[in-house]
Amino acid sequence: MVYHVRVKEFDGPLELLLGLIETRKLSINEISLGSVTEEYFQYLETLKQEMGETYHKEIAAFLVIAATLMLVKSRSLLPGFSITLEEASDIKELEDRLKTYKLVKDAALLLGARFKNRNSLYTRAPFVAVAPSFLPPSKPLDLSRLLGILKSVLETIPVKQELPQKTVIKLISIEEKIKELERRIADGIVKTFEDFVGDKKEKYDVIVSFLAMLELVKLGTIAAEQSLPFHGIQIEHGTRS
Amino acid sequence: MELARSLEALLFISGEPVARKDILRLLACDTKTLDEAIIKLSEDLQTRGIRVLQHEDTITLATAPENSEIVEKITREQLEGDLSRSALETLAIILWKGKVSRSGIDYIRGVNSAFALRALLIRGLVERSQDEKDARVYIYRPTIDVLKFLGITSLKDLPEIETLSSQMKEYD
Amino acid sequence: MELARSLEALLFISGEPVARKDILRLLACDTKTLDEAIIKLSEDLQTRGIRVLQHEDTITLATAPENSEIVEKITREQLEGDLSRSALETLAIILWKGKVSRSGIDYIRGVNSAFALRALLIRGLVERSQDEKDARVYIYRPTIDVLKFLGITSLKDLPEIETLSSQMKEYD
Repeated sequence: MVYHVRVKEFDGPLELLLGLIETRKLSINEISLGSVTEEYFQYLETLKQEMGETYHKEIAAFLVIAATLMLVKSRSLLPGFSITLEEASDIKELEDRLKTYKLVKDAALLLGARFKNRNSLYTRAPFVAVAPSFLPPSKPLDLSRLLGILKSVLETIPVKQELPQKTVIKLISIEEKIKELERRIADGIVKTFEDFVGDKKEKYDVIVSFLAMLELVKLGTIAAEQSLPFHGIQIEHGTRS
Repeated sequence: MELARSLEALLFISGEPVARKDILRLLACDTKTLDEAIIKLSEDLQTRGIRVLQHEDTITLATAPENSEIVEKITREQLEGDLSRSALETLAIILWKGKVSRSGIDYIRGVNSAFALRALLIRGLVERSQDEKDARVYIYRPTIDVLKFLGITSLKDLPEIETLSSQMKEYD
Repeated sequence: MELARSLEALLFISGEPVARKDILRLLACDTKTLDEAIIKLSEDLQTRGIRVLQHEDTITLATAPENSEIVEKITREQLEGDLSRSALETLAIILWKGKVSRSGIDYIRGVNSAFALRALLIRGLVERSQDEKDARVYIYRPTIDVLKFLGITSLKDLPEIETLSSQMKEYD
């Protein structure tokens, strides 16, 4: 199944995550984070398709949070999966950031309503009663100094960026990846996670592959084993008896 | 009395004397009610720092005479002395652009320039006029006095005028 | 109280926000007396068409919110369109924090807030200054114009922001 998640204009990863959690009417905790992880990655795929070349730049902020979500997902799927203190604090930090962001978002909505229904106050023009006369500064105005000031101001104008042409990138969704992984394990082509990921350098591909692997572990299609942290992950076809 | 308050806000904001007929229209009231409101406001202001002044057919608010010393002091301080960095930036943009709207200046500086513009206006360094295309928009220009003060006779004498004005061309 | 009258005249003539330290010097009084004068003036103006606005260490006079409709008929100040959602979020954070760096805002929103900040700066709702500890860092804070736009006389009159801060305290 190919997902056509409508790319709503999500401003960033926190807004996206919060949106996913709120659509499902969940409260913010580790369990709800785990349950929206897959949708989060689907959204990133859509983003990748829409954005083409600029993807790498825009996606950085999304990937940092994706890494934490992977931890959450792994913990929910793999019994006995232990995490370090630092990783635990990453998860806690993400929860806290989401809660903070939710409060800010709610306050912004109320502020917006207040802006619409405002009764503004107005101040007077300064010294309107004073008859205008030429009152230059006490020190002479130096043309070269003014020129320097103008140039430094002009440097701060943001440069308008041309939107790059969209390029079509072939994308593999998590579901496709699951099918692929299942087939290759059954054929005996893939014995380790590293085999499966191959020499793909993109963090995103690694994450999608890892999620696919987790899904298969959960279904009991495969069994995965890692002897030590950061060591290779052995994969074998599950015994479905 | 409600109307006295509205009258006060109206006179406060307009700064200059307002004609009675304009007040009648703005407050949508009759002459008698306006007279009562003026009397009420004058009474309220009796013990205050500002007063209602009536002159011929106009009304205005002004500071009470016993505060004239303090008023002169702050006016002198604010209108003399050096220009702030933001006033200098704003003046530089107006000089090299020749004429520019408030929003053009705001865009170039990336910050609101209202205070800086007022400081330049009341010191006679720049002047403003209504935009021919849109009467709600003010266009700011350098005054002849400021050119003389800078020792130039025309904006063409500004250093690097062509490069810089073309660099700012899109921000009117 | 004599001083409240002088204060009113001073604020009336200068129109723009005046820093407390300038008022102390101009009125030649101490902080405590000034505070009393501000309270007295605010009370006196309670039933009038104008109000005292206080923000950080500046004070100004403005028309009362109930007169905004009449005032808008004659003022040239244009109230620009609505703020975008990201600008509102950014403003809410700045109002809640009082002062905050760009990276502080980005962390809370999870996204780059440069454009939202620029929109707020240009509208004069926030201002920036260099961090005292690190000159490369800008610190953003709300301006007194936020009060004017929203029709309040002090930031304490924003319940949505008060709620936000008290809820945030529970997390800390």
